[in-house]
Amino acid sequence: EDSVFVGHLADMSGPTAFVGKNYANGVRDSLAYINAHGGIDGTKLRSETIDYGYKVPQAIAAYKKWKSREGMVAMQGWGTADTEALISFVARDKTPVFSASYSGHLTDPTGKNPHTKKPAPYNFFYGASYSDACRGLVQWASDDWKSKGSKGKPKFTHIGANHPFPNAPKAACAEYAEELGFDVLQPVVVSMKPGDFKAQCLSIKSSGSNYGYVANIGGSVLSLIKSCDTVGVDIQFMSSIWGGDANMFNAAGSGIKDYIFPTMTPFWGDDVPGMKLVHEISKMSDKSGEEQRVHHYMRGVCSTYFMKEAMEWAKKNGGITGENVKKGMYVNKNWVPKGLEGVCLAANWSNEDHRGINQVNIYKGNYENGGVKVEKVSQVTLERRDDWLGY
Amino acid sequence: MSSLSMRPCGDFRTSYKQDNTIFETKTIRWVTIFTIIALCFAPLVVDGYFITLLIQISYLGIAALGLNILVGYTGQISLGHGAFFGFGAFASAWLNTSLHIPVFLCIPLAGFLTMGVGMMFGAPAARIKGLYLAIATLASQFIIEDFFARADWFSGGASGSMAEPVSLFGFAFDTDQSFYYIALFSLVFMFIWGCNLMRSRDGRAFVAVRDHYLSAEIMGVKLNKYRLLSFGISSFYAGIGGALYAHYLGYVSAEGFTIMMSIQFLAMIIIGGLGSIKGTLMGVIFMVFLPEVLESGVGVMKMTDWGNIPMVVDGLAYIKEMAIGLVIIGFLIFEPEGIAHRWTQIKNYWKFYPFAY
Amino acid sequence: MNFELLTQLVINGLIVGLLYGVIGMCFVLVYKSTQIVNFAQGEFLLIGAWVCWASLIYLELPFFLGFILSLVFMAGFGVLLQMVVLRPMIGEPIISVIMVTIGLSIFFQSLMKWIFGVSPQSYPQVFDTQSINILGLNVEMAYLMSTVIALIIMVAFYLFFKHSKHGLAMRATAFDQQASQSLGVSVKHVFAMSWGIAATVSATAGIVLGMVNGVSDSLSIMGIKVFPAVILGGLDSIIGAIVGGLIIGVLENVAEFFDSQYLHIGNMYDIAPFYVLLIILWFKPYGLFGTKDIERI
Amino acid sequence: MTESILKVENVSLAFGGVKALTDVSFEVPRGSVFSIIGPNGAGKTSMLNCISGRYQPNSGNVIFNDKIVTDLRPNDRADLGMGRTFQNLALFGHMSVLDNIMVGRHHLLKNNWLTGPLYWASPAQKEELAHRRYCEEIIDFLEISHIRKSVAGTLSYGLRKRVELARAMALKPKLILLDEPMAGMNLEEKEDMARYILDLNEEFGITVVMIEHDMGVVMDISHQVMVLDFGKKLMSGLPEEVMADPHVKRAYLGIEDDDEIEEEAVKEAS
Amino acid sequence: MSQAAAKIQTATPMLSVNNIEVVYDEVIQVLRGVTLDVPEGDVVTLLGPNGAGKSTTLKAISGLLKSEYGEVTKGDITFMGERIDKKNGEDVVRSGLIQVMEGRRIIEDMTSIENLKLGAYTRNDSQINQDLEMVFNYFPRLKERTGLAGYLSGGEQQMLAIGRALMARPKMICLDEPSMGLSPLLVKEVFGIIKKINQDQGITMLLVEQNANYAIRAADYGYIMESGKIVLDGTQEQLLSNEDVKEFYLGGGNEERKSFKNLKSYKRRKRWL
Ligand SMILES: Nc1ncnc2c1ncn2[C@@H]1O[C@H](COP(=O)(O)OP(=O)(O)OP(=O)(O)O)[C@@H](O)[C@H]1O
Ligand SMILES: Nc1ncnc2c1ncn2[C@@H]1O[C@H](COP(=O)(O)OP(=O)(O)OP(=O)(O)O)[C@@H](O)[C@H]1O
Ligand SMILES: [Mg+2]
Ligand SMILES: [Mg+2]
Repeated sequence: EDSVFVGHLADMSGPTAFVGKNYANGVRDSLAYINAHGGIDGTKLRSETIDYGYKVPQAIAAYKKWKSREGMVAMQGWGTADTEALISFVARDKTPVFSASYSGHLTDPTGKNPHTKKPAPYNFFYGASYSDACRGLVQWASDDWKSKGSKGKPKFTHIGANHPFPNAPKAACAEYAEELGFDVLQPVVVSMKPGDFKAQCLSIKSSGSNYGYVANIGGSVLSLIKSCDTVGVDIQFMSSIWGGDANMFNAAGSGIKDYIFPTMTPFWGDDVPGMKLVHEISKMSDKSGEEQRVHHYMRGVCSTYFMKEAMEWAKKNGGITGENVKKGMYVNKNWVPKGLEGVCLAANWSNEDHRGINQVNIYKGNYENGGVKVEKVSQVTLERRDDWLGY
Repeated sequence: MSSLSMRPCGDFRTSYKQDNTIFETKTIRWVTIFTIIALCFAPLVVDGYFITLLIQISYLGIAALGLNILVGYTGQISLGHGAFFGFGAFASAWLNTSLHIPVFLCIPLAGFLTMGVGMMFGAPAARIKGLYLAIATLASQFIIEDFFARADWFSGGASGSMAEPVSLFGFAFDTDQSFYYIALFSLVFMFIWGCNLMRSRDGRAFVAVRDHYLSAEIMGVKLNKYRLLSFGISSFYAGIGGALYAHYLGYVSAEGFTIMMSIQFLAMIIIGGLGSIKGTLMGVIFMVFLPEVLESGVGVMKMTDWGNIPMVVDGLAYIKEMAIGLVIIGFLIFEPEGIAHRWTQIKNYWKFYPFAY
Repeated sequence: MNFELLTQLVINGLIVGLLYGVIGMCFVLVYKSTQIVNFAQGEFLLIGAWVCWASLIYLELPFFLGFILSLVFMAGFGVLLQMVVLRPMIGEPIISVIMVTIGLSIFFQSLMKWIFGVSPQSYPQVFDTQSINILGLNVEMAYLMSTVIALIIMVAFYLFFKHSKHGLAMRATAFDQQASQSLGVSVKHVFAMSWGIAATVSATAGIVLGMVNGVSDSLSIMGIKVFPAVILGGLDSIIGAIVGGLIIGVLENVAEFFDSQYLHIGNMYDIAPFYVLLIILWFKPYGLFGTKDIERI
Repeated sequence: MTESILKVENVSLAFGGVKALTDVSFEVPRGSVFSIIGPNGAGKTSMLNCISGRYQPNSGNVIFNDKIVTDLRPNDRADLGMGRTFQNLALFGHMSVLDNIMVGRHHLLKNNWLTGPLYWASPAQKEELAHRRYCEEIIDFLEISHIRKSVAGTLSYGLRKRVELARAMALKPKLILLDEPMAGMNLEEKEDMARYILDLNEEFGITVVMIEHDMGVVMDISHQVMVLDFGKKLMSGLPEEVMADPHVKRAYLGIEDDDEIEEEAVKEAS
Repeated sequence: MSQAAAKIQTATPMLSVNNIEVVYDEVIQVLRGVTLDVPEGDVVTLLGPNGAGKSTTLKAISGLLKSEYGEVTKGDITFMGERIDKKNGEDVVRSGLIQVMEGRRIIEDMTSIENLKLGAYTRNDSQINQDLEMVFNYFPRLKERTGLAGYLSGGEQQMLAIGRALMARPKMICLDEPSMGLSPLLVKEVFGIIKKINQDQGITMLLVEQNANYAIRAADYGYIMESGKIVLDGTQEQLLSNEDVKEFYLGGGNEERKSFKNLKSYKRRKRWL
């Protein structure tokens, strides 16, 4: 094979563009970089990035186009809506999809867990699932509560819109929080769109909640932080993987006080071996090399590189086809793509369990004289509990 | 709004039956039939991508026709069509998974369920008119959307619900190519249904209500019944379209049926032509192909020098979106009455050719 | 019952509601003079907020200068927009014109993203004290500023519609463009004027919101959020828009109160206004203050 | 069965402060042409609206064919056989003339939104065509066959009035209410219209209630005339009697002197 | 004022319509070469059957065709020496020509006074209130009806429409069927007022009418139009004495007035075309 095709669905203009753009750049630059450096052992990666603006029909059309016109072997996807919509198509077409939707049920390739509606054998993602990340945060919160020496049961609140993405970890996380001895309060619904959330903040305040899981992204989170700051809510915010990054911190400014957020990669400036490669990759779209990428970019890179190595295995073992790439994902254990040591966490996929990553790094952001300082506060490794598979 | 009735010379009608046909002329009739037959062979000729687009046109077209019956023919603007479309999708999936009704029955049943819901939310139409009604339907959009996210038993809540493929006599229509026939059949059926509706009693009553509801009532048309019925029929169409969508994807998620979708449906019928059945189809085709065409445009642009200017490369996504906005605006500025109207004018022009009038 | 919380929520509702009222007024203005439901209203807010933000950050103007500059810019923008896009639509079916505003909204939404990016941004600090305490509730200074501005705008609107011939002309144009034209009313000028005013006033609201919540592309959702307010008051009533705004503002907050304290349904804050809207419309089909259509035959 | 097809008993109607009708009673004999005249704003149209159900009188009753119809919706009155035309044209502007007339058949047709769309597979087609045939007869009768397929909104004023009449006739009414059927017509067209009205009265046996300002027409074709003024019934009687009444002459016709009547009447006629 | 009215007609007429053709919707031709002149200070009437194109002619003159997808495709129109066929409706009004449209077209959701004030939209002087009084002088009953104009009766609306046009202080008014729907008394009144306005203020009038009897008597000159063409024209005396006009427009002709009752014939009457 001279070349194979990889489709890339991105949201750079739609409602999730705020983070979608960073992640998409990571994927796009990686694809370009791989090609510029010999491809998959000589096989070039043809690719096309389509900005589907978070519209499902457009995502499907793009998928079909790639499938029928380009003979796509694997796809880098994006959001919850399109990933879910494509599950059965990709399973039927045997096309592995590496999405940025980390919904728990995508980790169940065989449909073992009773919560899983439909097995997702061809879905992969790099990162802890939303549920797992939230579990990690709760675990941290539990330790935090104890270490502060506070008395009584800590109270936990899920804060987010009533939509698939923010709701994804809601039940799972609440269950675990209860297990850890939290008093789980009624979730507070705030819209995905920014607005004045003082009302919700006031009721959070009056409920006396201690830990709030912020499930939304972008402007909505910003509004929430500002509104709660105004009315003086004393709560420990903990965000989802998409809810804390440099862009958000810059916009929120002084509102950021002990803001907890998870990551699955280091930051741009961190001194880890693999960061050199990431900087090189970044130059694919930023020749000056000056741009500081946020950590979503790194996840895009990791997602692409895991795919790359699976393809390399596939090439050696019968050719780069969807099926072989999927098999390639199961070969390595404690797998870190070459050159990205310290950037991508060690991953383990198996054909029964698609929870590639079960580790969450927990950081804290604080506004200090004109900028936000982040520091690592903890690292949580989650058990691979059977009842958590796909949930 | 041509006041002339124009038919080619030599086309004399000798009975009312001939004069009452759906198609203006024999030629048009044969062209239509031929097109449908040709479409039946499409999967043999064109690739999967194209088939997807045709399927998209089918389910969106059915729903859009419903909206046109409501907006174009009855004159009641609805901003909640996307939600009804979604309701049809969930309803069909729900009927199938929880009541185990075969899918091919679920689709029409979902239509009727949606019809019921549509009439429930259309009930204010008996009292509210015009833009007030439009905003009331906006309220139904949000309320139904909220319901999707909340009603776990019905929609699967946040995790969505699965929809089985259509199967008939043991044959599962689970590939694009086979589902295409279901979609095409539904489209043709629903459009013929629509054409016939508009040339029979209740269809005329809709238009009468739109054009002059006061005098319509005095002519014996039950005003409230028809205002409500048109909501019902429009939701019925939306429900069918939604159900097809669900069984095509195999999965329904609460996220897709937003106000943007409702607006997109409106755009389709306005661009195609309000109160025109063939216009509806044209509008849908237009709106489905527009992003695809622009996407290829972006592809072409990347290959030129322009594709290297960072400002442009970064902005391609936005430029594409902007182009969609611009095309809609430009289209309406130059063709405010929709494609169907321009079509008629072109036809008339050729009939009189070479005489200008 | 937690009365303290309830009071705070009601005050908050009134303050936010006033802002809804101001945005609603712009709607009403455009509707009253052109019969157009402006779906690009939210984008007006967005553009205003971004332009002001840019003038503060890039031009480093003092706030009030930047503010005035943005308003002037928006007035020109409104007029220009009207000239280029909406003027050719004069006399076309209303629904096509409404669709054009939807097209505009798509266009400007993307344009703003292109120019200003998709990350939310904050305004530099404008007031020394960001918020002050009213009856136990912290309220942002920006909201108080908007209250004052809103009141001024309202009075101005009232006088304008009641007493100037342009006000008359706007109403006449809305009713029957051809007839107004036959009386020498320049439909174009009327349209330009109303769009200019609407854009300016919306920008004010956008800037206030930007100061409070930060600017981001989804600010434009406000354009849709005020629909219930406008309809509740009656599409063609300025007073109605204000009252409707206040009602919706309070309603959201009270809904949140009952939701969080008793019902635990979630999302009532966003949805309750729509339920109430349906109920009120059932009893008052033209909103609280809207004028009835004339049904003579 | 009584002699009168329509009885109006003590009808009063007020809009806010404006008293459009005050205690008006009259009877319309079956098979007659009954004219209502009166100055502008006298409440003539309001009277027709009360009869056809557009307005609900504040008090009083409307009895049609011995049935009290005061509380019925307009469409129910149409079912009972009441048709009307309007002062300010109220055609369905975007429909063809033929469809406009077919709407008049609405209450007589049986097909609905389920059977109608099945068209060939249901009795709908047969029914539609049968009624179409009836409409064609009306079209022939009113001589509008050349515009059968035109869009009603683009027709000239006079033709639209004629289409309105056709639409009202399609209802197969026993009583037809005409609101200024000859306004805006020239002599020739008025003559045509007068002929149609007489024909539908005499040949189809439809009772006609007509508002008209053209005294020539009123004098010539009506059997009875009622005069309304400021919402009150001034008088009613034979056309000649009414025309001779000094009050009518002054308040309505604007004639001061007895001698002028003849002369003026001639002039008004055109 | 009356001096102005008495001014002798100038060589060039105030309004001249020169061989215009009008097409609706790019395909429907309605006017096929219409030419007519209106001298300053005169009342000119335009008669013709329904659908002849009278209203279309007036709309072409006052620039209102565009909003109905109509267009003057040929010929020109000059008003006081200025081409106006390409002008917008509002500019035509500003140059002093105003139309009272067919069907009154008052703004129903404004009060009568507001409607009248709207008529004065193009003016900037301070005499508006004075002119309101003038209108109320002509139409006393308008003064009593202070509610929304939509609830006025047909006749009242017609008066309001004429009064509204007067408020613009035009040099010329085009009236489209002003007597439609008016009671005999009012028809008389309205024509009286038209004549009076013409004489008092010297306002030139172009009068489209169905009521030929009154119209010709009120006019100095008349045109008759059929199927988009002018088929006959003449002075008041000429028209009044023309046999065809007498028979088809005035009724009567030489014989007695026909009664409407006895019209049983289906004969197609003579046309000029
Ligand atoms: N819906 C309404 N609301 C308020 N006032 C009304 C309404 N309908 C009619 N009127 C008033 O009632 C009075 C009678 O009106 P109507 O239309 O019946 O008069 P008419 O006799 O038909 O006059 P015309 O000959 O001018 O048509 C008028 O003063 C009118 O303003
Ligand atoms: N907007 C339009 N679109 C298409 N055709 C039109 C339009 N307006 C008028 N017409 C056609 O133009 C012709 C002349 O219409 P016009 O209204 O000028 O007649 P008119 O002489 O004023 O008649 P009437 O005495 O009935 O008012 C008619 O045949 C009519 O059908
Ligand atoms: Mg009347
Ligand atoms: Mg006319």
